[in-house]
Amino acid sequence: MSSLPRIARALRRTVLQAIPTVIGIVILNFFLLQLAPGDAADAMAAEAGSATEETMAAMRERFGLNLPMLDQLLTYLNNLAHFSLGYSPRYSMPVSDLIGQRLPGTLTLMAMALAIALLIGLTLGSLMAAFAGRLPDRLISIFSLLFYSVPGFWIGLMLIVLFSVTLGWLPSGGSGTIGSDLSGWAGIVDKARYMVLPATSLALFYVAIYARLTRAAMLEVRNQDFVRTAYAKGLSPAVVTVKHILRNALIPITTMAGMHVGGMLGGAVVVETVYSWPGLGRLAFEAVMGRDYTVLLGILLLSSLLVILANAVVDILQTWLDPRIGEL
Amino acid sequence: MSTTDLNAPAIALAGARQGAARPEASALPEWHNVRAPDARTTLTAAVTVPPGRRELRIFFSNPNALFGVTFLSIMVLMSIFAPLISPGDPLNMVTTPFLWPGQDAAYPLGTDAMGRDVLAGIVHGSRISLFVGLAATALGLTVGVVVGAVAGYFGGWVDDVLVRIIEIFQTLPNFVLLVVLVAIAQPSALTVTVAIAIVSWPMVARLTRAEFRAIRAKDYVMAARSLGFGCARIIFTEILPNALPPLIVTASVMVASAILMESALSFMGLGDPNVVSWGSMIGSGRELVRTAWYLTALPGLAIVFTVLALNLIGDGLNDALNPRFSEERS
Amino acid sequence: MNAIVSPAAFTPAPGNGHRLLEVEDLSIRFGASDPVKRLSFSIDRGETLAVVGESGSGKSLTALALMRLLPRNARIPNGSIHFEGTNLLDLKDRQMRAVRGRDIAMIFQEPMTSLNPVATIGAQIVEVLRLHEKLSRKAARQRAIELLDLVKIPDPAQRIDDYPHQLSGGQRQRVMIAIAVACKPKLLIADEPTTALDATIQAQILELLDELRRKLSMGLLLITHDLGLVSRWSDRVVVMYHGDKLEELATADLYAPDRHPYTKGLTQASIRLDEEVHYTAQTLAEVKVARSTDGRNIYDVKPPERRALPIPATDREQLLVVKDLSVTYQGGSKASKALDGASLTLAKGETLGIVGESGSGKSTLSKAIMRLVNSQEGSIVFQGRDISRLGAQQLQPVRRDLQMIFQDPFGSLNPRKTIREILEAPLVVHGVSNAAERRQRLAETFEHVRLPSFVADRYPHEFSGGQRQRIGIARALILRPSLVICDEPVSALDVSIQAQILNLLVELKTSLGLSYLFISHDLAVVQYISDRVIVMKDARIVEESDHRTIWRSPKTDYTRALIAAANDKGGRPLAPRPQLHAAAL
Amino acid sequence: MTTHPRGVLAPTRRAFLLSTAALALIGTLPGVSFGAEPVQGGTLTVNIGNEPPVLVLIAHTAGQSVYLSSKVTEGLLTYDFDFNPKPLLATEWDVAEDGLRYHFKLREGVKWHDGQDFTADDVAYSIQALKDNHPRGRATFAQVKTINVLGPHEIELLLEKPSPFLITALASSESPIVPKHLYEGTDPATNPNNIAPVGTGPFIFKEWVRGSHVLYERNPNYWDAPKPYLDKLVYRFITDPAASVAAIETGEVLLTVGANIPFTDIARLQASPTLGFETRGFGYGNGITRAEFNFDNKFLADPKVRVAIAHAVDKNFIANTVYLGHAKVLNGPVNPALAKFFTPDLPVYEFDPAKAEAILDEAGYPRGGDGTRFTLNIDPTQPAGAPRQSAEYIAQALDKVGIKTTVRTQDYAAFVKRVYTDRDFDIALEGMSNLFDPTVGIQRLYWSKNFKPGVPFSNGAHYQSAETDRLLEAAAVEPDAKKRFDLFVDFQKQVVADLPALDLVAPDSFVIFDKRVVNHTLGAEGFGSNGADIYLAS
Repeated sequence: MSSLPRIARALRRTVLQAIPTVIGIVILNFFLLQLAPGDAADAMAAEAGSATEETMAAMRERFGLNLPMLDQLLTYLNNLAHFSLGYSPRYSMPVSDLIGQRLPGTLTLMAMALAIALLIGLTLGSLMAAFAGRLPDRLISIFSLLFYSVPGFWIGLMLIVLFSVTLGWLPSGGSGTIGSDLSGWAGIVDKARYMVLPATSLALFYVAIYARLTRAAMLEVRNQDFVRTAYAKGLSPAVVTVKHILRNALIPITTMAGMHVGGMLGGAVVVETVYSWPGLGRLAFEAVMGRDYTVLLGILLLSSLLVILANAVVDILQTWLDPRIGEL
Repeated sequence: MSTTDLNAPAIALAGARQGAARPEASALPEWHNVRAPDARTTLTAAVTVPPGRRELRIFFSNPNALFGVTFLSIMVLMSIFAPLISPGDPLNMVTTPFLWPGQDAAYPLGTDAMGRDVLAGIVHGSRISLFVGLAATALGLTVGVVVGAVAGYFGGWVDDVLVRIIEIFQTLPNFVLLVVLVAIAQPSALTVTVAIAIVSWPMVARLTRAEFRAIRAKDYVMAARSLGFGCARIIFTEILPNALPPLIVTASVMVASAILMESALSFMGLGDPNVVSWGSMIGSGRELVRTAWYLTALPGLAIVFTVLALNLIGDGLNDALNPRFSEERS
Repeated sequence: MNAIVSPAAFTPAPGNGHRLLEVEDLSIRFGASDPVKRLSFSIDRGETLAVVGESGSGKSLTALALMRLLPRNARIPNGSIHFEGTNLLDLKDRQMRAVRGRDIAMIFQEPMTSLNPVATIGAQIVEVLRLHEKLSRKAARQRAIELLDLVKIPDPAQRIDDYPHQLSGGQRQRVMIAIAVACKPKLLIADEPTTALDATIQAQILELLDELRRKLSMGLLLITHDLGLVSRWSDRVVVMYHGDKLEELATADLYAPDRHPYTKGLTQASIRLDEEVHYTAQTLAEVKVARSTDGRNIYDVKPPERRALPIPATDREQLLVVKDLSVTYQGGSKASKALDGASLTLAKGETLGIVGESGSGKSTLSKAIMRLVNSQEGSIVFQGRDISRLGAQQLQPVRRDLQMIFQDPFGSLNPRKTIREILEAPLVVHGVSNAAERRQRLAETFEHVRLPSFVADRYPHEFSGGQRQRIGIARALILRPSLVICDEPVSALDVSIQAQILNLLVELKTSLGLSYLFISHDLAVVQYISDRVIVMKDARIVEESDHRTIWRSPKTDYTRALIAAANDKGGRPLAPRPQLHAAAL
Repeated sequence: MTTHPRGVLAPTRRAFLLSTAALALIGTLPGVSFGAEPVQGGTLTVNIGNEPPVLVLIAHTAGQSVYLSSKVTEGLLTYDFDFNPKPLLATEWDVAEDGLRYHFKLREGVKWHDGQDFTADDVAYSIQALKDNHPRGRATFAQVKTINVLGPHEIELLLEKPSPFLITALASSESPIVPKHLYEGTDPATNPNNIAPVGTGPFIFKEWVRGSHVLYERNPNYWDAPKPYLDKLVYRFITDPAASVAAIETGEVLLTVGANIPFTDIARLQASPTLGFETRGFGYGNGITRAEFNFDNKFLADPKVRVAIAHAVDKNFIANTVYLGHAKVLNGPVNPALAKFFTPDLPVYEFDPAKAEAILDEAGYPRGGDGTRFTLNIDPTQPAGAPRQSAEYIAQALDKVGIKTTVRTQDYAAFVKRVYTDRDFDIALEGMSNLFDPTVGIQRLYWSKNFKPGVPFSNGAHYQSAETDRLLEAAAVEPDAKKRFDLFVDFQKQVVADLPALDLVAPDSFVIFDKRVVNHTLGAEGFGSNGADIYLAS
């Protein structure tokens, strides 16, 4: 049986489930944000440091804040229905453009962080499983938990002090050498240099999670009957681990990794602040502070789509990893 | 792994421990299916310990868990006796600012930018940090368990609706939601606590729901239904006690995450200004991280060790609670 | 009643010169306990040796020890395992790996979990061929197809790329066998190979194993708890109890008079379809093992007792009348019918047996009657009242009269509650608010199920399976119901325990005037306990008859097939077993 | 100087003299080149902390935009450190004796970055747009009755009443001249040019990557060739204080202005031989920190309570501990940096908690059983940093005299809503800019007619004083500098006596720069100038 129909089914299911979620998010957040004290005009006036009655009124009109709340919601939903995320008067540009500018940066950062976290996590987790219950297991466990327990901004700042200020190896912030026209390999190297520290800061928190998950999954799978079957065939422990245990153990880990995509966007707020990384997390924070609802709603919508997309990717990955999925 | 469909890191961490190896002392064979019918007879029939004793023994034979309990006990004692250890308001500006640790014997951990005693801050801060951690967890756990239990037990459209709601909360980036909530409610220890609870309940709900769905199909729940037990009775006396072990493990990790979230909020300037918490100490010391790093490092260490202790306790609980019950539930 | 002290002195019969495996003085140790103690036995080429024992006898551990696949925390403090003259315990890990899968192969109990779910069956067979036979990818695949053909998987060239979940349980076990015999091992260990399978499949699998044994001239070590299997498929039998080997004997002698009392008890306690025993005529034999003061086991058999109970009249007052009952499960987008227009009646005092293989709808029927699942069509008239549409409130008084005993004694008791709590809760729910009365009812029920009342404050995990099942029965009886639905009440129990529980159920029925709806996949059990029998297949009732007619003149092919399978596996050896002749693959 | 004369194309005598005077002045200043030859080329990376909302300040006043707007979009004039005007797009100007007519001759041969000619029509349009849309321009140009284009490069403004501050309001960042052909018929506030500007300035807008940076490139056709010297100008937005410091130290940014640099790091950075500090050039800011009292609070409505509070708070503690000495203690509402209007001659409420307690006792607010007289809230404008620390200090200081004070923090938008719309506050701890003139920057806070709930940075105290109103209104239209100064001195005395707000400190502002960066601060605009003179010394 080909896996394509299964994947298609999984995707359709995901999309169908996503629609009410997305609508729910829009409505919930819309009213939630209405509860926040102050509006975009207040925030912009605060930022500007001066205002008059006329400018306040003009701003409220531009933001549509003078309309009844329900009208604002309907306008927004109407925009959405026409595949528009609306316009941010604060940034003087369409929200979709604004998000579009930041999306690639955020996505690469998240992807890199996830890759680093998975790489280190899988390695540590496999080691822990191999030494389960013994000293190395406990030590690695504490070691990984330390990274989990240290506040992310502190790690971030310390990495800057060490690698940028003291050693001068890596840039302290930003996402690339500005104004340089590097392309090809040099361009990639440049981007990578800027990404190492923020991605590592973001990843360290998740290392503990993946390490522990890997350990648990490996131990779980290690005791499964089919592993015994594999040993009974006369396979060596290495072959059994690679061919039989690892692939099965990856299944819960991919689930978790998919789940973290949404969480990383939130966690990125702090990291992006520390590294002045032009990402969505920071934009979301600024949108909250600026009461720029269209932008915030846009980001929340996007992040929910991102989560849904990540789930779909995980589904596909798991369909490939585990032939049982999607059969029913 | 009933918990793999969880979103939040905290719970993930708890989830990651599901199915961990059995303690080495156990005499159980490792293969799952080495059993003929009635196999467990011989394994357990002779054991006549009341439940709990065995778990405690396993728990306290784990050095990591023991360390966690010891450290946390010290922290709790410190928070209880804070007014005795360090009398007076820790926010008081008592002496010269920027005394380094050890510089003045009266202020062994030094003073901050405003001349406040760092030791007093850490001692009193334990109250708020632990309070926020425990209260947010208690609240999140209560809401999450109720929602998860209702969704998992009743299924059908109730489940559909609740799962949608859970999903909405889970899809939102946690920290962004937290910031929005605190921005709405204005930062205070109480609002921060409630906000953290609001972002953490969905994970609990999901976990509870998964456990309830699994346990609901057990014969003893069938038996309870066939005996005419009411829904509340089945939920609270039949299912919940059996769903507790993973929830207990999760709770210890949730306390840790709540403390971390509080500190991150303080970092972003959204902490309660009228009380000292470890997070707020870090928040106010963060600008000085280059010149007076001890101002962030000391409360940071308090957080790290407390979070570590809680996680180690979670680990230990998992080892102690899981094996037998994973078997009972299998 | 005769009781002797074990272990019985026994000298193995001298070998025939083709000794394949020689186990001597083997012990296995976990921590402080030895689940296998000083075990010795041997297997010759081409021979089938059965190791028989109930749970905890150590038979499966023995099998794993032969493969050196014991769990990490197990040790072998003494003994040797000589395979073709080499002590396997002396081999290095690398050398042992070369033995596994090539010289000694093994089949496990659970076909559902013994195959890697994420690899195709072909890949899993090819793997072992490439490892030991060093075949090319292509050649290995070709051989894998041949092997699948050999184990009678239809259309092997097609199925080779299937994943395990696409196969039925029986097919998966065939694949396991294909993997095991791929390298023509000299010894094949089959650990409860058919326990998890339906009766009709069991016979086929054993047939296949026996055929392969002959074709490949393998030694076969058959590990099982099922005496029926042993008598049909083995040459010699080793009987184990609690890590001790009690005796070794030729299969033909299994039913001879001078056996170890435990063996005797086991053979008497197990019911066979062709013996046509009925509860009205006799009780079942019970094996009892007690521990003497010096720590040794004392074995005791309580032989069957004759009796003459009346067969309840079926034309008396109808307690339960089910008409055209249908249940449809709404699983996502598609609906599946789990029960399709079932109709039955049950008179007061009657036991109605329901047989059928897994998935035939037996359990759904029982749950629908219990109102644990909702039925979409039809009616359930219980005590003259249609209960199929009652709400929870109206159902409450009905539940008192309608109770259920569950299959798995490990899953049916809340592990977090004491026995007292488990048994008193129903009384509280049904309004017995007087504590003294509850205590009294509890004591009474304990007496009914033959449990000492001092166990009331213990937790379920402190009890054995048989004891737990008694507690389950007590819970069903404490409300003094008139109809008890028994859903596979003995299928998770060892033979000796099964007999005890069945005897108890019969006793309770007569003394308390109960009616039973008795569900089981085991025809012999149903034959023993039922007054009337219903056969189910694919969510439908296909046949109904009284307890004698249905076995003697079954009306449908399906029933006939069920009976044949049951007899096939469980009968005394009717003809001499085919003798060994070496045949190449 | 000989090869690249600083003069204009066709300098009038007066303008020439002015610029020479300016040159002479500049030549005596430290940190500024004299004799050294400006170097062409190089990239200057600047950290301005928060990201600006727009790049052209035609309808906005955002602080961060000042450093970007002026580089592309120039104004009519530029100023020396004493706010003496110098030519920019206007080459000649004069103001009528009665202060009711302003006449400008505009620079010829200037082209917009898109190739169009710069003319008087652009100026006329821009001033009208500022009058209609700019939050401060509405006040600055309020008296402008007519704008007459007298020729392609000549324009006059006719005023209703004198606006003595108008001539100082024509800097690039305060009153930018925008291309009419791109704005006409649109809403200036939302015109796309605001985020991708076309101007006349020395730098051409290249790109704005939101959240990351703005990139400007050298305008090769700048009217003041061979300026500008820099090839590229990069603005970065590093919000985290520690990261800002790291960026300076690593040399990733060569100049930091307006970013949040922890005071503790300043001492360390000052020790660096490669870094320079500039505290001048904030003539358009002149921020002060003040605690504003809500007169609608029954306790604070009592002048004695306000006086008691003034005695209870040690401003030196705030200056020395919170600002680590990088602030000057204030006795009145005017920042000493706004030298033209500053007077040291004001009454002082000396720090004396005992006196404060005595006043409170006498005013009828005795300490209760728990030692508390009454309770108040204090809301700092920012939830972190100096404002919050100051608020925490004041809360403690007031606690000591028996006024139980709670600090409430919130984000900026919530603060603005709380104080100016909901008026749900007792003491608001604010940072306020004096700006370039008291009529523009100070009057709004004290004028009773500017008590406008809903309008941020208005008279939040709800302070009403006929005398104060009179002084402010008179000063606003007084063309004579001396008379005007006297009016403002009287005004200062009045509000110090009335205490609608307790003025605390004037924090120092800094430009932290790599010493290779030359000519970044040449006048009152500081780095808010057009930046044509900046070069990187090799």
